[in-house]
Amino acid sequence: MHDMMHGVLGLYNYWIVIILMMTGFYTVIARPNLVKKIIGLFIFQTSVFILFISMAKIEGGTAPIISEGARIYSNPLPHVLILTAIVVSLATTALALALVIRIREAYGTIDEDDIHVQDEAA
Amino acid sequence: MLSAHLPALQVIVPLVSAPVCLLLRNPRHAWAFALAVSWVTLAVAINLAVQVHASGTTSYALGAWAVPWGIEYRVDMASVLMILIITTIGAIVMPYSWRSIGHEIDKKHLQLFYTCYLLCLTGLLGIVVTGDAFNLFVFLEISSLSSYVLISLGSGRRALTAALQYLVMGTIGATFILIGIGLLYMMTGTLNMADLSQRLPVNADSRTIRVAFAFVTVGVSIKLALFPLHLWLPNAYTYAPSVVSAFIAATATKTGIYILLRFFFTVFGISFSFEAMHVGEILMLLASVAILVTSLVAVFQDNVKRMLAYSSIGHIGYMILGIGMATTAGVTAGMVHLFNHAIIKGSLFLAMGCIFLRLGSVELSDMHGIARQMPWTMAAFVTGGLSLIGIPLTAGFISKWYLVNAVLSIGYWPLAVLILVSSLLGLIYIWRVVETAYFQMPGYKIRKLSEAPAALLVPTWLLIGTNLYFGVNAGLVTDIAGQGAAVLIGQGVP
Amino acid sequence: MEEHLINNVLLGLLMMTGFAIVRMKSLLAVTMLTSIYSLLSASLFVVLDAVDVALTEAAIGAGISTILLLATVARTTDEEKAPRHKPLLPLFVVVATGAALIYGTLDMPNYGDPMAPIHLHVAPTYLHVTPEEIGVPNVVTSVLASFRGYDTLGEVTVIFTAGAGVLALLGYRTRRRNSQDPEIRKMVVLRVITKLFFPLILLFALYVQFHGDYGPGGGFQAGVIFATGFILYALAYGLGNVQRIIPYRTLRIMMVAGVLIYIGVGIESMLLGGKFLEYRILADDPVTGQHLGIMLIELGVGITVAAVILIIYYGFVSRRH
Amino acid sequence: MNTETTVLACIALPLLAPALITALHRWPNPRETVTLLTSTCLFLLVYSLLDEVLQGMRPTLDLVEPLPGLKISFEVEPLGMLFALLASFLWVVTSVYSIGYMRSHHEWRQTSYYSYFAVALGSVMGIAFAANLLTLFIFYELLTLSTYPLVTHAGDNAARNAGRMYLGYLLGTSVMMLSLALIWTWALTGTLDFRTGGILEGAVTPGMSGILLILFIFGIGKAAIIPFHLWLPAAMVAPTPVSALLHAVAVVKAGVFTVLKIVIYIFGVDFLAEIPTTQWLMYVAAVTILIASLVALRQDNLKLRLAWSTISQLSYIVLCALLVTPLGIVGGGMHIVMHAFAKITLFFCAGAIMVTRHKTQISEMGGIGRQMPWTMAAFTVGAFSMIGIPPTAGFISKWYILLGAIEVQQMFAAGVIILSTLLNAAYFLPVVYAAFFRAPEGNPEYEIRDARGEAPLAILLAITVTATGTVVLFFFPGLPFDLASQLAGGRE
Repeated sequence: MHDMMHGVLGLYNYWIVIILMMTGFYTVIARPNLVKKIIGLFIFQTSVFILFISMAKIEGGTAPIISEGARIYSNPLPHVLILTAIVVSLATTALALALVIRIREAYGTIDEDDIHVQDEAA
Repeated sequence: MLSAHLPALQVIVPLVSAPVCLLLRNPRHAWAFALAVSWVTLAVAINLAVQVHASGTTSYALGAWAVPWGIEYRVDMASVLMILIITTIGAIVMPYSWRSIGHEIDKKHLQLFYTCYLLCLTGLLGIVVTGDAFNLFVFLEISSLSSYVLISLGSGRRALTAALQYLVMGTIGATFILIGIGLLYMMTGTLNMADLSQRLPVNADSRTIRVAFAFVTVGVSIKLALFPLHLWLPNAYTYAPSVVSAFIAATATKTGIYILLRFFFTVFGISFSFEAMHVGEILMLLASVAILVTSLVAVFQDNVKRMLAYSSIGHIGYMILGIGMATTAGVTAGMVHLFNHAIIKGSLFLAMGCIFLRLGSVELSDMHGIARQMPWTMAAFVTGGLSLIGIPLTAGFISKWYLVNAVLSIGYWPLAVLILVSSLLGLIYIWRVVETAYFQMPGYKIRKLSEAPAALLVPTWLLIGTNLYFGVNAGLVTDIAGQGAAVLIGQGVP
Repeated sequence: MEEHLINNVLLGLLMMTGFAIVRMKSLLAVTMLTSIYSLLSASLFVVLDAVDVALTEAAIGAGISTILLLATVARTTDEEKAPRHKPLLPLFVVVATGAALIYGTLDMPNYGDPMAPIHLHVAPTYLHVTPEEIGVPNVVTSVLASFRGYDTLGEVTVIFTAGAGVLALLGYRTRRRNSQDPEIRKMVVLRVITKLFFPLILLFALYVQFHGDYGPGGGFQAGVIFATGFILYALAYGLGNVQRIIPYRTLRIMMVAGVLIYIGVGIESMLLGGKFLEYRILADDPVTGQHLGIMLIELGVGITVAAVILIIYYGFVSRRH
Repeated sequence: MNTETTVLACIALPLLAPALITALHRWPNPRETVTLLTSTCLFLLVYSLLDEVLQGMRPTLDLVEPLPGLKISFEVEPLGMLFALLASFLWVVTSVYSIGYMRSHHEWRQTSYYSYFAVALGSVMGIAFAANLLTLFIFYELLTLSTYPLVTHAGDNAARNAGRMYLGYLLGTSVMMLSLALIWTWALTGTLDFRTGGILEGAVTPGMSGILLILFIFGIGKAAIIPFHLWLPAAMVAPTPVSALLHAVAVVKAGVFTVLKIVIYIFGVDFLAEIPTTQWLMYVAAVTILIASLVALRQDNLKLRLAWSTISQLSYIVLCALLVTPLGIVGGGMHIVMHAFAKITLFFCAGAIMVTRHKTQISEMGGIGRQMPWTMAAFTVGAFSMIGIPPTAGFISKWYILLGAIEVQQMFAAGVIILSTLLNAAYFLPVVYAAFFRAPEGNPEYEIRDARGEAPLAILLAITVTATGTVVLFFFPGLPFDLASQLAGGRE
């Protein structure tokens, strides 16, 4: 079983994470609904966080909190980076949603295509 | 004592001021405060420039943690050029902002506007001085988020959609950069740029590093609006408040180009970036298309700010063209144009701000005969426009000179022709404005207008003056750019 | 092995949730799925030894982001219209990007490989140095607050920017006392439970704030939890009542104060002759100095985060439907 | 005053005058006094440098260094001296003329007119004294830009369209070709200084230098070589003094002057002779001469006919430059002066007719010589000079050009010149004939009685000076000859 983890199979975790990332990315660029777009962005970013945290993992390690009895700790640095990135993601999402609310108030719709039609007509 | 802390102060001064600005009750105080801060920042920048010029690349360990465990600020001549661009533009648009922004946005938002402006300044400066790849991402986000807010404050609902469009594309770009940095970190275990550049050659021939390179490049290209990833830019520049258009057009995309320079030359190294990845050819191709296509598109715009925005994408193409050559001459040309274009576009957008203040529009169809009522404003626009075209005695000519020289030195003469053709297209779109403003009969509405107030004209003409000064005496800029290019290129050679 | 199993199950669930999010048209349902996605990721982070991140993801992704999304959906529309164009170009871009990334993984070290470069260069030093020089067991905290404390300052600035941005976009309106929905007023159970939980949540926030050196947690998580307590209260008792406890002006000052505390620590260390954010100089003993510095900046982070999240919440909720 | 200051003053004086002119915009008389004083001072300043140049000295001045190794600097050499002397002298005359013309025509925006005029003259001085190609290029562009407001002075649609044409051709050619050639030369040689014997020899293959030569010759749109000539007829919408001084003398002569400078000091006459393209370009110049003359024949508008004539005359000078012989250079240098006096006279006359009789078409000018004998006498002198009939100045320069062509066995060139002389006669003599010998159209009695009289005094004065000059230069061609031959001699 352990051997199977090596070679190509040792990478499948990353591949799934990549599929997750692309799911989010697709939602951002393909969906005209603004809320859906932002959700896509959120999924995209969260999946990137999983990528980072996956690379921090050491087989058999524990959380990087120094304690008696623990030998191997997973890498703390990606954790730190992702803590920051999560905050950035929250900030982006909050700002984006605030913009969406304002857009809805101004246009009466949150559909990109409808907005485009209105802008062209003006 | 202060001189030892200059690299940190460069960022901390605006950083600490941003929250303070939010506390000020009176909007006028907030403005005065932001004005003072932007001038102090310029003073710090000048001192820092002198220091780096005298004693070479300066490093500052934040938290006193040694590299690569802590975050390092690292200022070389390439950073100095950017610092000077950002702080100069910042210091010039601030006096302008009071009358202009006070007219364009709600009074109760003024403190927030100045806070966000200072945050944007902080973010841009943070990107430029940092020597740490992840720290760059954090400050990139500070500058981006604040610029989304600044753009959304523009009058009219289209500012909102422009800001959101920019936000979505910008966040995709930032996430790409984050992925790239993550992969780099994965293969090297470090985030410090200098440390990365030492450890990367060992891993250079790895697929992961190549993908990291691609993601960083694409991510940054979105941020700097490299054709065809520029779609967010025209709306953002068109519908933002005038001051914001001027500030962002002059600084934000330039900072993107700086990030590209850093990653290509400092982190990945010239041989990996340009020989293994062939990014030079790709960039030059995209830049050429950008120069031609966007100049053509600009000719057909009826909104002058949008016209200038398209022109900006073309001029970003000039800079990328220079960088893509990866020769000292080319990179120098790119960096010279970085500076010159900042002051040219800054002044053009400021002139449009003057018109917007009086007229409430920058549509060509509304501007008939406006030069009669606003002669100084239009004279500034014409001078800036001539510089954009590259007429001698203006900064734009110096850029063109360097760029064409660099192109000829590697024998790519068709590119030289391309650059000159696009200058001519520049002549056409600038002249459309000139003819409308000077040769059309002014309507009833225009005849009631008066010239823009001195508070707007003086900063505008200050930038025009800078433009003309560096057209006649370009030594300072070419010197810094040349040294910056030498530092960047030198680092790439093993 | 059971770790792998949980890992795989979680990844599978994430994929299912992700696909469902793409397919579903009801934005309300998608919002809930997003919340689930976030919770699943948080669980995955626990499995991957990233407990601090898990706590944060749960509080932010599953908590605050969901609330904001719900508020937005309530103020806009629930129905997603079908796209007008066939999404061929997006599909192509996504497939190309994904393919590039998968190509990139081919030279990656295997998942969990202890000999990967990432585990050999900088990180080991953090694990070694932290106990002696900083004296806090949670290495994530020591890296976050000290080694890379400047990034965290940037992070606080980002959240501050978001606060300022939402203020500029949505503004704020003060609601009357007891202004909540009459429907909710009738939900006695909710109101009682809220009353019971409110002090507990605040207490927990304080615990997370000051225990971050030893276990998972820190200023950021604490700030979020603190704010969540008030949001819960606002849901049950109306925004007006919360605004009476923490008025907008207080929040504005808090939001500024947190950032200033953080920078103040940095400037103080500069004034004492050190570098910016050099905590060891703050006390006679370097380790005590580190402790003090970390505590202060975590406090600053907590205050700003709590204030900003509440400001954002006020902004979203006080906007008319 | 030392020579350096004098050189600086020559350029700065006209560039600074607009400040004073604008300041005095409310008081027309003092304002025009400023123009008159400036032009007179300028002429005297230029004249004061003449002695030294004739003695073989070369006053120089370094101004600034915009780019490392590239200075904006000035050096007064014989050809530049000739050009500066010519332009500054004719500016004095034109200023007098302008006052008469602008006032009796009740033109608007006179302040800006005089201001831009002064700036244009400053640019001309810069071109004349430029010590390197960069300096020349800068003032060349400045001249284009400062004359644009003069061309579009009327401010109506026609003016705007003409302005488009003007800028499009002049900036287009200079941006596309001249600046490319400039930077290319710099990239090849590392210098842009004007040096006797040229800088390109040895740095570049004849084939590549052929391309460079094409870029230079066509890049100088002001020389109006076909197919880049259409701006000149378009520019005729400008007020007549502008057409007279700028588009018969200053601007177009700046073009051919630049051609001469580049031929002599960048390529070097000897090197140019080795380039195969030279011969080919000579054909282009010859074609320009002939085609422009033929087109001129068909023009009924007097100013347009003069403009087309200018195009053809300019190519005489280009042709001279490309003959690559000392005699040709002398002829070309002298033709700059001779043509200037004659053509400005003709334009002055055209303007006088327009102001006094409100007539622009040749077909309407029957019998006008009887109404305005003095003006039309001057016109005749000018026309004779254009054709090359003694005793007028045009004869002298044509003589040298022919000698030069024969010297190097360019019978083709000689033939073209003779043929074009016939064409000159064909399009000028009918005007003279009609003016004096044909009866006026319409009701002659009424017209003559009602509108008898000459143009205003200021105009007549100017016309008299230039017409006299045209004749005097036939008898005393010493000064231009000395300067031009110094130039040709300096090469060897």
